[in-house]
Amino acid sequence: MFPEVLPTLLLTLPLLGAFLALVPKGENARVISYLCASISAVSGAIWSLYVLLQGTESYVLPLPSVWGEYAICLDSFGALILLITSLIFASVSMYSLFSREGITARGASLFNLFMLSVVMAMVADHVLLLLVAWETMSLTSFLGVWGNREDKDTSAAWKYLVVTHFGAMLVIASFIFISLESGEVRLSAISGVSSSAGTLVSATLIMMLVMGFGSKLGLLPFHIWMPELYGRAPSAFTALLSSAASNVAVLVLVRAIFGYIGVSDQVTTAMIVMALAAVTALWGALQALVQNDSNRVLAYSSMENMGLILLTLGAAMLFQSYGSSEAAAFAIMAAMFHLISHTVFKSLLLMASGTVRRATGEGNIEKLGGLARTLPALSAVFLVGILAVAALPPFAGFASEWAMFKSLMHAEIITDPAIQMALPLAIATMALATAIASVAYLRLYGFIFMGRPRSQGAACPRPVEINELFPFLPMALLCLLLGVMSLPLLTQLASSVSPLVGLTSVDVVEGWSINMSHMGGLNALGLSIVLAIGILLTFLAVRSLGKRSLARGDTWDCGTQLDARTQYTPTGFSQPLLRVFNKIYDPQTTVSEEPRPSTYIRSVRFQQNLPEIFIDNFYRPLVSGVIFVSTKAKKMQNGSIQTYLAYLMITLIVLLVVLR
Amino acid sequence: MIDILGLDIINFLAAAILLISLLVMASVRMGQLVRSFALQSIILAAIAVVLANHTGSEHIYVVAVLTLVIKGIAIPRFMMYTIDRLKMRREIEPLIGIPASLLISAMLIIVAYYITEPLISSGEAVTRNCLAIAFSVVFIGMFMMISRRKAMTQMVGLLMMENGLVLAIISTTYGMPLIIELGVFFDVFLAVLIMGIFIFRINRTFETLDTTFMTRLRD
Amino acid sequence: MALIDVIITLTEVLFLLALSPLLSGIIRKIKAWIQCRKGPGILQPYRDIWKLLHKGTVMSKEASWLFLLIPYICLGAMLCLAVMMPVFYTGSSNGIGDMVAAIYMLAIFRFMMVLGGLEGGSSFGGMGSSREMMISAIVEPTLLLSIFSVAAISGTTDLSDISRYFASSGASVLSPSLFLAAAAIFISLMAENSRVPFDNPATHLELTMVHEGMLLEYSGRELALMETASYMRLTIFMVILSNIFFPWGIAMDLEAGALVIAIVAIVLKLLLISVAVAVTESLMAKLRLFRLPNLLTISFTLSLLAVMSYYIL
Amino acid sequence: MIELLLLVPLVTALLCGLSRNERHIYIFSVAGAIIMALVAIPFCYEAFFEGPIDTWLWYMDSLSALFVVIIVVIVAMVSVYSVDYQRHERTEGELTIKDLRYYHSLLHIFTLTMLLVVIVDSLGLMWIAIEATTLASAFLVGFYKKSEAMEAAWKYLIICSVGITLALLGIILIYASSVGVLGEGMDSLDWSVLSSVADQLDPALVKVAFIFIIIGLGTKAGLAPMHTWLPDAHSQAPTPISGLLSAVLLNCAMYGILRIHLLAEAAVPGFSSSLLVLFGLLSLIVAAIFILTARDLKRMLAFSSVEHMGIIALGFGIGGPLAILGALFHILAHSLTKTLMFFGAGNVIQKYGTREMKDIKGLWKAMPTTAIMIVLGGAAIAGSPPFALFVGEFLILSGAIASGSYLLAGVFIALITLIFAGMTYRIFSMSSGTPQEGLPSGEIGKLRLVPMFLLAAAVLILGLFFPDVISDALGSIVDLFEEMIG
Repeated sequence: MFPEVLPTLLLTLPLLGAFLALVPKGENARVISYLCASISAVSGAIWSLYVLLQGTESYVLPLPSVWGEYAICLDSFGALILLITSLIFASVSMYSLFSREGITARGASLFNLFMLSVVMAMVADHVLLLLVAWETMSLTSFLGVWGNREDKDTSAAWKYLVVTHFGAMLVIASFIFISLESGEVRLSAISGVSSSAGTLVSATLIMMLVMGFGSKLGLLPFHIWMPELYGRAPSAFTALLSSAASNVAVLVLVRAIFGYIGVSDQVTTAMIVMALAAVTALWGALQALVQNDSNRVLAYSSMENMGLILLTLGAAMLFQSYGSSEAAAFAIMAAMFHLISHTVFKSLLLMASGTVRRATGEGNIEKLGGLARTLPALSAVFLVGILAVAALPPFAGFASEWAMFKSLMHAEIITDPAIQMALPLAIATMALATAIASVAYLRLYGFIFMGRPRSQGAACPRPVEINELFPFLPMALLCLLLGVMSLPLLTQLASSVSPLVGLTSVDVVEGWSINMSHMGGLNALGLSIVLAIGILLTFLAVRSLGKRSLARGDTWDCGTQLDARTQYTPTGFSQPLLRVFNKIYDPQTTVSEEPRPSTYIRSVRFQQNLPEIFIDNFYRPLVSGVIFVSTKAKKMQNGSIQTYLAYLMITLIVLLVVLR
Repeated sequence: MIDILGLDIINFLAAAILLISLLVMASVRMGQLVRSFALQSIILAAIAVVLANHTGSEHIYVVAVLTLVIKGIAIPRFMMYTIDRLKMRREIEPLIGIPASLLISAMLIIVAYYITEPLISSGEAVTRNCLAIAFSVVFIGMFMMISRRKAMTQMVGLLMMENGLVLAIISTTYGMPLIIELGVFFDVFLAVLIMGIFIFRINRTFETLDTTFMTRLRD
Repeated sequence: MALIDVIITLTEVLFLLALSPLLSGIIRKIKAWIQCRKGPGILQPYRDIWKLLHKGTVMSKEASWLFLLIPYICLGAMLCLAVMMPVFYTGSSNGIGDMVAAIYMLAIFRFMMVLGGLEGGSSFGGMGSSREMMISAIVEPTLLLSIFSVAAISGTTDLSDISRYFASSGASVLSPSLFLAAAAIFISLMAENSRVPFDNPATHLELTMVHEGMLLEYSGRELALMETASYMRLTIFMVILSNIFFPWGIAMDLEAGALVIAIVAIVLKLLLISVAVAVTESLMAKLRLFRLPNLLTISFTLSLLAVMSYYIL
Repeated sequence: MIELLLLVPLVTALLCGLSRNERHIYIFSVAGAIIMALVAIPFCYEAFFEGPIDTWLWYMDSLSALFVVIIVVIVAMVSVYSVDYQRHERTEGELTIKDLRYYHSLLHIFTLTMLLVVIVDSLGLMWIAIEATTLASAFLVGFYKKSEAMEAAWKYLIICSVGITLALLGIILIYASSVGVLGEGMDSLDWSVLSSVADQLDPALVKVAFIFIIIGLGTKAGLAPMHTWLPDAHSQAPTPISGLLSAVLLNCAMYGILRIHLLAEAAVPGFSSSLLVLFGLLSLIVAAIFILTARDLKRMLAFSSVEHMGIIALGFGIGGPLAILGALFHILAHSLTKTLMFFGAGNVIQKYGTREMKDIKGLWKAMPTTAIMIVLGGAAIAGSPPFALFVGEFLILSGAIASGSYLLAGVFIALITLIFAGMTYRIFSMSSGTPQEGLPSGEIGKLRLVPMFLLAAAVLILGLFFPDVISDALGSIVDLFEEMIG
């Protein structure tokens, strides 16, 4: 086959698409630009399949850069992530095409440019190309998620740009150090910098990389931009941001830590990373529980999932530091498997919530409800996404979460008991985070689709045409497929991850079940089949009892007339858990009573707001401090020429006297 | 190569220049300021003449003549003309009082000597002395611009710094290549002309030459 | 997947399906006996289920398409869980899933039941679901942690391997972490199956019911399926407690004598646990809702201690 | 012979000064700029690739060729832009024919003086040329007859003259230090002669000389404590002129500092580079303070020039092939991006009539093409990747890390991110929201968009690729630095 055509198609079509979207007026130009994007995505998928079969491919691009020729290279590890990201790009481009949401010139061109930068960052083999692609990704996504450019959109998107820029500067500094230390410019040639750089230096490098990429993944101190941005941005871009951008971040992070730097004994760094990731996951889950905007819930859920992935990667670093590469390989494989499944179900959910928002014109789940009856197909697709994200068996989330749990259950590898405590604590936080998160997801689904509609928009939503649902089908199918047929994906992941930790091959998969040598395995296919048979048998058994009679009556209402307000609200649903974790939320509740004419009837207003801890006691003081210092220092430019000349003279005298 | 008599004269004249710059700092009226500047330029020309006939390089004569003509006569006259034309108030309102500015000038002189000490090897004591005085004249000129309100005093301060420069040129290198000397003088003259034009414009727009009113441009 | 294994598993599933209503009947009988009243016969659950299976279903107008699917999914999940459980013979779970997968099976049942509760838009369903979610948010991590301690002791998370390891190693394995894990699982059993300290299964008093609140909307054959699924869940919890933590008497190999002993042993253990459940229910009064988190955190810390003690001791 | 190159701006200045009607002035000005560009190409090519042109008065090596290229390109862009800019001002009756004649002739005289600075061989003549640029640009800064413009021009004139006088004192001391080695011959101030004998200069004199030079020319280059004139001059000057000032005048002063830095570094290794690093950091800190709380658009761009001059000084201060290549590339990239941003600011100010950033809202809806230019330019000036300035900062950062000064790299990153935050916030909040009603939407002029597109394309292409012709040119300069210092 002609391998060169595929990468050239992959990299040049988005440029053509962006050009087509901007220059010619008229809408069909934008439709063609989206088609260019999806064709390039499909060619990307085919190329990654080709690489999976034939092995690594690398090309030198004829474009000169400051540090020599740019180059791209795709190995089997990157191919897997590129495959899943291309599929997501294809379906998201279809989504924005059919949902007419991204049909503006700006939306189409930025979609193409964003896709190009993501793909370029994934396949980059040259240090500068990777760094430029990485930050162009955040710039193009910034311009994309800038929404309809109201002031609130700008401040939300600006926070995203600045935080990711700071993260990118850390990444740039560490990659510069890596390439200078190893003397190489081609990424594929760099490996094991830690041996020459010493443990302390490589520890700082790893921490800089984790914090740098963490700013994009929503690691704790840098997560402030996520909820606000997801709430305000168009759903096509939030879907891409949470899936494609996180894929690139984790892919490059894993390659950098395990490949380029190499983990020898980084126990303290691993512990710090695990602690940070665990707290991020818990914080994400807890916050997802109390959000009222559907996109904000999904934003915190991305934060929680990324926290889990980083936790497992931290554990992999810990195992690697104690010399057990096999356990480290299994942990990395579990993390990447969860990343892949997260890409699928998170973009499905974000697009579905975007469709809900457009159909009802309402983003706040307090005002939704009862959509399952009016939009059954959409609710079915949303349910598949929710079951996958809540890690319930037949779907993708379950298999990857199972793998992550199993990878943490290797405490016996660690010799000194103090560090051994880390793993059970990690499992405890992971279990708590996943449990609370599944409550949040259930609340999200339950109060959008079930019960009675709570607003006019929800009562009669705009009907969703068939072609709008078209992009959801492959994603839902993929969710199920990844859950049920996870075996081929895992064998491929195992073989491509093992070179990272210096093993020739890791046999984590035996016969039909994923089996980490002795620790008990999971036969995802068998489990789903038995589950399906169980449900089928019950259905047949009950049908054999004869014709059923079904009558429709009112919901049990103890005599009072039920309407939109006499049913549970999402805030009410999360009150018990909010009270359990009162110390963490510390909600400010104000209960006010308005006097009413008759003494018997009182109208009471219950108002509760949850402070954002990180913004209130870290970012807000920081910003006001900087502004205070600079306003004080601005007095320096007070306009009088005498003072300006005085500065000149004082600097001169001081320099002359000091440097005599 | 310069005999003792020549060195003494140069030292004496350099000391005189230093004295006059202190006089300038102490001056209260504009007329007194311009006249002492003219006197300083004349003494500078004298040093140049003395140095020229000792070292025998004739282009220092050209420098001397230029200093005498341009800085000694032309510019002070131009300044007096502007003072009369603009009917400026004659007193100089100082930002920093006379006693304080004199004290600071003394400190600047000490700093100048402190700086030049390692520069010139102890052999040519004269040049080190002249260079130190040149530095102090430059510093005092700059301090002059800082401590006085009127735009005109700033112009005079700048010209005093130029005098310090010429003294430095003469004392250290016995005169730079002629083309550069001419260029410097031409630039100084042009600068004074342009500043004059601006002083006229400021007087027209601000009705006063007091630069402390010009503080509208601030952040 | 030898044929004999399939037959053994099927018999195990049928045995559990048949036994579970009986156990609930026995628990009710013992509670009634302790409260000095006669109480319904131990076969009453069978009669209820049989009656409900033949009754027509009344479904709320505001319920969606999912409402009728949920009972089948719940019972299907419980059956799948029963297939994974080693009841008589340790080899029968044929490795389709391990303990972690089992806990996620319980998670499907709970997830679907809560969705069912939210279906009709009734406030009782909403209240039951929100309280069930509060309890389960802490119980699930407890279960996972106790699994981790058992896996640490036995070196594997596969159900049959664990029971074979504990069965074969006799008394030497009775370390404190095992008892702590067992206590944590017992409290989770009480919480998950909405026994008294957490929720009163018998009552229909709106403010107290958690489990019943979610089933309020169901009637006829769907209610029957949900009831059987709840009974199955209780029995499976008891099987976990008996066959994973104290698997004495379980058949290690396939010959008739061992199987008979295994059946007798499992029935005895299940009765013993039912008595224990009934007695604890009668001794304790139902706790106020916001007292429950204290009890649940006790079970969470117990399981955490179980894991810690394995490594420290 | 290079005199031809100098002749062209002189002739255009005369022609513009004498012609009567408006169209002639425009044609002469633009034609003159373009001819100057064409004439400069062969000289620059020869200087870059064949070796320095050393005639009796002129000395043009690869370093000065880079600055000639920048001057020529930016002047061409400014003249094209100011044609459209002033046509709009004429329609609003602010400008008379006399002002127009005055403006264009001064513009070309200013270009002539700047060319002189970078071509001339002797340091003394270079000083005279720099003094001439101040005098020429003083009138351009004071172009509008308002009192603020007058105040800005006076401050510009006085502070720069004081700075230049100190620079002359520095040059005198350099001359004094070279007398000991070369004797009093005519040529002992010529750079070519001095560079050959640089390492034998008297170190004490060279150190004091470099202090005077960095303070003196630093004032002209806008380095930190001496930058105070810069925001006033840029905010009051007509926008094309402030573009020219920022992009080219500051670079010429930096050229002077670099010439002496080469000498000083050879004589006293390490002294002048640490001073450059000190002033670079000071400029970054001051720029960060003022950009974070900026209210006036043009003052913010002026402080961003202070920031970028600080980065360039930092680059040369760090030294090493990487940082020097980065600093040189940064000079080129900064002049292109800063001109683009000033042109954008010019459009905005002419449309909204105000420079206060809080009154400028809804750029996307009012003037979409300029909004795209300003948003991309804003991202570029703040140093975000696909644009050229990021590559400069990237190289300087790698130079800092290669030379082992990690603390410096850390402080550099922190300050750059702070400025990135301040700059992007201001620019993006300007382009969001809705414009005040009654503002007609659409661009002011079509011709002005041509130079903006060219600049934006150049900045983007330089950001992504590094064409061979530029890499060889900058490579020859880096070799010059290496052989002098390395």
